[in-house]
Amino acid sequence: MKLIKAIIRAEQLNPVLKALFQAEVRGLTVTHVQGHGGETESVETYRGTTVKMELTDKVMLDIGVTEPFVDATVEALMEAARTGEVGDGKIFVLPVEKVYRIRTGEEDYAAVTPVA
Amino acid sequence: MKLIKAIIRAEQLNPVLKALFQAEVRGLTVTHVQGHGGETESVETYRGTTVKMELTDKVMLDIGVTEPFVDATVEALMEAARTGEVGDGKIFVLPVEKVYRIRTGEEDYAAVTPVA
Amino acid sequence: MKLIKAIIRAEQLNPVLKALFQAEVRGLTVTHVQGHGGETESVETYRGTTVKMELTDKVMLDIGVTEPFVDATVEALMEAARTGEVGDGKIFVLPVEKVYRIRTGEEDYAAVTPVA
Amino acid sequence: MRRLSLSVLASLLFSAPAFAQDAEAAISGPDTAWILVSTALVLLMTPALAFFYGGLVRSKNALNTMMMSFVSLGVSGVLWALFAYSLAFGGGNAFIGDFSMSFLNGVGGEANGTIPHMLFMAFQGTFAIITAALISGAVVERMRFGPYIAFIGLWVLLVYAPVCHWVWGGGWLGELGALDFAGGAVVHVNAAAAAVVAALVLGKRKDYGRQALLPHNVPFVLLGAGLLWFGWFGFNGGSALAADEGAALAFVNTLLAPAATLVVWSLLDLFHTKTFTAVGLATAIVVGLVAITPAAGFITPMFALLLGAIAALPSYYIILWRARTKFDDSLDVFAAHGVGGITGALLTGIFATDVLSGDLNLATQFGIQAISVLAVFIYSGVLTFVILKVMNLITPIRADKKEEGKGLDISAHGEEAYSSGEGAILLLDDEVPAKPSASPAIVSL
Amino acid sequence: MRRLSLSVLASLLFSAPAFAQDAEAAISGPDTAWILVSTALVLLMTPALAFFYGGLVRSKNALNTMMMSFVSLGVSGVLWALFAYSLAFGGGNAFIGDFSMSFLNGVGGEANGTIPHMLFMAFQGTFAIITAALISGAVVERMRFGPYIAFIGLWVLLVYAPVCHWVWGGGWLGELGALDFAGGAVVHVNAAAAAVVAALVLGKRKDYGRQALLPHNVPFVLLGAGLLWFGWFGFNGGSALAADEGAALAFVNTLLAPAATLVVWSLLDLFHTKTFTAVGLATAIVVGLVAITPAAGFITPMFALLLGAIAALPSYYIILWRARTKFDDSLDVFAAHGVGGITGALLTGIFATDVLSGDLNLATQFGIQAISVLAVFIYSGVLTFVILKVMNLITPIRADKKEEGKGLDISAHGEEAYSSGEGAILLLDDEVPAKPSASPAIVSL
Amino acid sequence: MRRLSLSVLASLLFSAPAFAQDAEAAISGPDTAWILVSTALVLLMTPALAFFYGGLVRSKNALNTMMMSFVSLGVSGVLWALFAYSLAFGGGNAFIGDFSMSFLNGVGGEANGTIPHMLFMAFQGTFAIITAALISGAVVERMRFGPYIAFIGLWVLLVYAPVCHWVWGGGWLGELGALDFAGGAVVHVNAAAAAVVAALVLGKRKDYGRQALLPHNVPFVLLGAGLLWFGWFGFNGGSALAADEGAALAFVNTLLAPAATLVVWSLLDLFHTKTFTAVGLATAIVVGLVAITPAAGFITPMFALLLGAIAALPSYYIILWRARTKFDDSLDVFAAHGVGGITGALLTGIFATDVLSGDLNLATQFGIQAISVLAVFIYSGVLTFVILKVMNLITPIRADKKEEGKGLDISAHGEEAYSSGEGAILLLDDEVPAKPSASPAIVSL
Ligand SMILES: Nc1ncnc2c1ncn2[C@@H]1O[C@H](COP(=O)(O)OP(=O)(O)O)[C@@H](O)[C@H]1O
Ligand SMILES: Nc1ncnc2c1ncn2[C@@H]1O[C@H](COP(=O)(O)OP(=O)(O)O)[C@@H](O)[C@H]1O
Ligand SMILES: Nc1ncnc2c1ncn2[C@@H]1O[C@H](COP(=O)(O)OP(=O)(O)O)[C@@H](O)[C@H]1O
Repeated sequence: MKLIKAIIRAEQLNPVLKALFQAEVRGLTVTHVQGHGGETESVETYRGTTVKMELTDKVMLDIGVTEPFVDATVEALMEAARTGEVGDGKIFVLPVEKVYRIRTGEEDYAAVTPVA
Repeated sequence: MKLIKAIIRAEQLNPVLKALFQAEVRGLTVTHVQGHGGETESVETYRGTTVKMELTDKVMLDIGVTEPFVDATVEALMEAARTGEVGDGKIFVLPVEKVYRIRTGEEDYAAVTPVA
Repeated sequence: MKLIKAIIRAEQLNPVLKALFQAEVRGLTVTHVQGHGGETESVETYRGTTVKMELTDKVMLDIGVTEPFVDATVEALMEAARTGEVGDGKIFVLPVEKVYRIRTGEEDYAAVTPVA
Repeated sequence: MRRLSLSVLASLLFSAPAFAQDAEAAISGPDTAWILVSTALVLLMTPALAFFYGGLVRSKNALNTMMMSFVSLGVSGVLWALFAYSLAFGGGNAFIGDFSMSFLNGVGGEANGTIPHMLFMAFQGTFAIITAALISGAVVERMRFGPYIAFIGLWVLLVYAPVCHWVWGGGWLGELGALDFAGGAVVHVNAAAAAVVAALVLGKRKDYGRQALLPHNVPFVLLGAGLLWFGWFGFNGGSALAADEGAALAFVNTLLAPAATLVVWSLLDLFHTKTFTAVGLATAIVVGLVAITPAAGFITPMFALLLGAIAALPSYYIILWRARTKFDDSLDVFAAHGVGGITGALLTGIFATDVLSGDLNLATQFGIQAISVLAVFIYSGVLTFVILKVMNLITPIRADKKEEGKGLDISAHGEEAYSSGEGAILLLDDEVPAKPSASPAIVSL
Repeated sequence: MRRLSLSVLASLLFSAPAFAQDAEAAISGPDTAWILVSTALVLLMTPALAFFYGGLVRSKNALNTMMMSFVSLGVSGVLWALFAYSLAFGGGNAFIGDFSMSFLNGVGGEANGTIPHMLFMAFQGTFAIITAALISGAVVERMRFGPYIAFIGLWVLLVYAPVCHWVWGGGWLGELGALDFAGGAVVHVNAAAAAVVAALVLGKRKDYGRQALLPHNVPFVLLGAGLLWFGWFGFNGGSALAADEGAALAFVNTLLAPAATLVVWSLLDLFHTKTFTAVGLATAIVVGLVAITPAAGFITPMFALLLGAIAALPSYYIILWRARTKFDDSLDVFAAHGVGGITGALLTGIFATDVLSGDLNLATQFGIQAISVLAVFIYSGVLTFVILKVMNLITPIRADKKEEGKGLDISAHGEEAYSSGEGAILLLDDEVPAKPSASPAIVSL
Repeated sequence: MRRLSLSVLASLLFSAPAFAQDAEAAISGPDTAWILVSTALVLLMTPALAFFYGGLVRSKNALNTMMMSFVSLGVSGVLWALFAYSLAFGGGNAFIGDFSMSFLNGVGGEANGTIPHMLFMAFQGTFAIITAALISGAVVERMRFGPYIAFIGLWVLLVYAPVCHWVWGGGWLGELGALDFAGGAVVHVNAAAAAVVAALVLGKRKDYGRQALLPHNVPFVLLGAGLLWFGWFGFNGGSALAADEGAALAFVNTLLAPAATLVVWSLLDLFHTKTFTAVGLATAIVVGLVAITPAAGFITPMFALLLGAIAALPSYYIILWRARTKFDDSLDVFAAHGVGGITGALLTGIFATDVLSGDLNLATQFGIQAISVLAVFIYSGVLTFVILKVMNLITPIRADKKEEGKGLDISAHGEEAYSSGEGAILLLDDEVPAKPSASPAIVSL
């Protein structure tokens, strides 16, 4: 089992979801995050106070998948999240030791069956 | 050391916290997330535009625990987060290589002592 | 490759960002979270209903770094996030199996080059 | 009735508004100007209430709560013009008016007092609208919206109109000498009795007493309180129906009483919670406004200060007590409007200038005030019970557990109050499910 | 003209306000009081509109959308006083006024009707302000802000002022006998025509039709609707220019028509979406208010109810249809103000008391109403087209793709509507980049 | 004094309001109607200010900031009726009134000018309320709430009442001929001087100058600005105390001056930041309103435009400068109200119609205006300093570092402005800690 952690542009979330569903990946969790990378920062001014915004709104996906699905998931993400401009984001693949489905207590493979 | 990542229903957070505290798990971090799984989507309409909401509000817990506490933590989570309906969520157990307590610089076991 | 997950005080975010940039760590992702640890809880009252707030606002950083950068990153975090009061937070170092840069498809080392 | 009203409708629709020459003579420009403004001010109170209530609930029910106020602008407004105004102010008997002015028959530009009759009708209509909306505070986060609409419609016709008739329309309470300047009994006790019964009939929210149900947006509560105060100047000041010293008196009292309530409430808060709560302050403003409502034109400003200060106590402690019980009057309509209204109505019987000067007998007047409060409370409570129980036979009035868990914004309105659009997939025409509830569960991991 | 106006300016600046003795005789206190209030109420409508519109867009464009309304308070307000009032109400000819009252020359405290002339000017000015702001609903989330400001400035001078002159300033439509009590054609059809053209010239938002573009804050939409209704009492009631039965009639109709629209709209919503939407209810209120605007002082209250009820239908279905097309009139200015205004203007020609009584010929009046709507729509549409196209030759009027993606709050205003301050690094003076756009991209992983 | 006032209280409480027959003769309906409305409008300005200020702070201090305005409605309102009105408008001497009207003794329905005396009292009371609240902008995010309440109470009695007496209550500045139509000196310079001193006495926020302290909700700032403008029509227009040309003039100027300020400010913004900021626009509205306040009834509309345009400059640059200093006047009360008020007061001495016509000598009048501003600034500053320093001997007036870090909403009010309820554990009665601060730290990992 792996946990795929992808940080993508907020505006790419909908196409990414669509791509994942087509790749039969149906379970995932989405978090609003803010990222710092190579993007141009924006400068804002509030009553004479000038600030540089270091962080840009992004969306992070946590997707638990069984090994056979890792590549398909990464590919779907890469395809649908890419715009080609700086700031498209990163994908991290982390090892997972155990997975449980809370509703049934099923473990590992069974806990994410439809995906694998 | 393990990092337990649990995605649960937002409305189960309070019972889950209570169960964890009873299991002597006192340190944890909570994130608002939105999940997609087997739940029925809701349909919304805004001035003639109909949309399907793919994501449901969930809560994600990140809990760093020492090995001996893993099972107790997972059990507490399973018990308190379960409603039996689709959408109860998942638990992932990830390996951790190192933990630091920022305040003291303590490492690993010591960094989370009261838990282990 | 490692993923460094640090939970820090929200008000320390700006100094931490500064310290990380000085340590040449330029890519990172920030999430608003709420933590429970050893801090004093606050009591709130709404029209005769008294509640105890178990959670305190925190900020979580996810930083993907190559091995040689792990120590520098942890040090920068420890230094800049510490206030010495209970509640300074924790750092977790997780193993990472693979990293991709979405924009280019580069992998691993290359995906985070400027960092390593 | 059906036949009658249709012919009335016809005659109304096809006749010019009756701006009789001699009637115009009696219309006063300044009074008209002030009541025009007052009517607009009272109308604003309903959106204000939407924010006061809406801020107090959880965000998943924010729209539903606000809609419960907003929809009264339509339902109660239309019904008022069609029937309820006539039932309240038509001749009739001691208990109810008649249908003589249904469909605004004969309600034209001619003078009623010193203002155009139709303006008087509109001014009173805004009272009906807000009174119905007040009840919603007791049923938020669990009542189904369709039945709620039906309920307030029936309630305006069967409860508000007659009670209004009793006191202001020539009915028995007015005859008896009950003093109710701007609606302590008619509006506040009336709505509160309905609220109590509705809360009991619906039962408590599933999370009530088990989870902390916190206000999702306290600034909205303050916004509501601020706008309510602003609008209340029309409510009380306008009830003088003239731009004269009487209006000034009612107005000044509407400024001073809540100010005093606010101060006393803050001290109670400090004593009990060691802090000054914002929700408390907003509540205090409303309680002070409610309490001064029946008294506004009858007592001196110094007594208004005193009345406002006193009124803080019972409402404050009732809220403390209520929160510890199983009685889920969710937004404390009883404590604020019921207790506040009763306190005000009773103190009116003591502090009224005519009572103090001996023109009215204290014991008698106090008794009359007590009767008026009691009568309104019982009538409104009983009728509300009957309406809700009968409705419940036809269709469930309470949302099911799942809807309640998800929040009524999505289930009753198909909307979210605050939305980022993420994860929202645009549906093309052919993809729109015939019925939202029919969309099949997608099986996933 | 330049020379003239400067000398006018000089004479104005150095002469005392003209409070002629005999003029005072004709000023009515009550009428003045009511129009003072009405003017304040209409002014409030522009901030109200900012919230109505601002809540409907995505949060990254919330400030930009609100600013489009707020800035009209400055731009249109100043231009009105300097030139547009004179162009609208100065003698001139059948098509446009003149510069005789530029720089408020001769606009002092003397009576105009029964109120001070300068108050009449201010009352009318608040109409110009809101009308220009209404257009913004069609161009939000993509128009550059500088060109937007220039556009509304030109539009007030070249479109609003003449059209206002046609109907109320002694121009040809007024002469023809067009009935437009408070601005169905002048305000709503006029703004809607400009909106349609502006939406077409700008093109649709890049995400339109591909992503779900959801309202970021529906409570703000409701707040806007509530305050708009409140302000509209000044809009319609004040258009009687007196505190009399005429004002009362306009006022009462402004209460009843939207109430009826709200009820019918909710039923349509229930039928089509199985729910009662809050955005729908807010829209219904505005549609009802728009529709009653031209008719407010001319029809009886029962007809106002009827008109409000009828008006729900065309606007409701136009919105349903519009959302399925590629015509990105983003906040449905055409459906609400165009269709609502046309419905109201045409029904005025049928329901007006003078028509029903036979004093006016139905066919003729209906024809005149149709002509007025058509003339205004065409003139406004064509002029808007010309202004925008000419402007586009000088500078792009549409934000580039990147700005649109990021949201206009940051690119046009350098601000975010809601901000936690996290990740915001304070810049010291020497660190402030000369031009925001010039800050070099920091190369990172 | 104690004894006196108690007997006064007794006599007040037990006598009917004095509606003398002959007094009534002098009361004007239209004037009363307009001042009723104006008073309501000015009252609304305090909630409006709560939103203007509340939106500008960080969300952890949002409620605290709003409460600083709201609590003035209670504290200043009650004190005004009890003592301050008499101190301001009672006979007394050139420097202060007396206690003759304490507890509203003799303040009844009889005419004061052409309106009921008690209405005049209420109208003036709403000025006291907002003036005290204005000061809070300088001390937000760090002043303890209890001491804040005590401070504004003392300030209303010891500073506002006498200064008001100087100018409007028959005191020396009025005698001298100072022109202050609606409170440039009495309200704005007065509050700003207190703000400057309070900011200096409290010291800067711990994060000031080190972190970016951004407005958490700019739409609230715009809402506040919109409602302030709306309310200000009552502030300035009502200060004519009649519904006549004078009111119309003040009203029209209150429309035009801020419009001009807004335009000039936007241009300055464009020049300095390449964008049009929303916070800037909201600030401009307030500055324009402040600047026209002393002049509203004394200058022609064209001069109001000019004055508004000029007033943008000093305030704009003072804000730019202030943000670079260590002077943490957090919400720029000095720049907006101090500088704006001074600009307005001085320009009144130049642009006043009586000056331009030669009825008043320019040099003299300008000198008088300067003296009035200076005297008010010094008196208010010195007294504020003394009050705060004395208070600080009794109890710390500044929140400690921990409270400031956590935000004052939780520490001073035990509430959060926006809350999801997650992680909030309901406490049963026996679990509620006796004192929040006493809850023992739970030791955890
Ligand atoms: N080392 C990293 N660890 C965690 N998140 C990162 C890292 N580098 C980048 N990110 C995330 O990815 C986003 C885009 O990264 P960036 O380097 O700007 O894009 P690109 O890969 O196109 O060069 C950032 O805003 C941040 O959220
Ligand atoms: N593979 C996954 N990776 C990450 N999160 C998941 C995954 N599957 C489910 N989730 C999370 O768990 C929630 C519930 O999952 P779901 O499959 O609907 O429940 P159940 O386990 O009861 O069948 C989802 O909303 C999502 O947040
Ligand atoms: N075991 C844990 N797992 C995950 N997060 C933790 C854990 N322990 C603490 N935290 C996070 O760190 C924050 C501070 O922890 P705490 O134990 O109070 O501080 P300290 O390390 O100073 O004793 C908490 O609010 C929580 O967000």
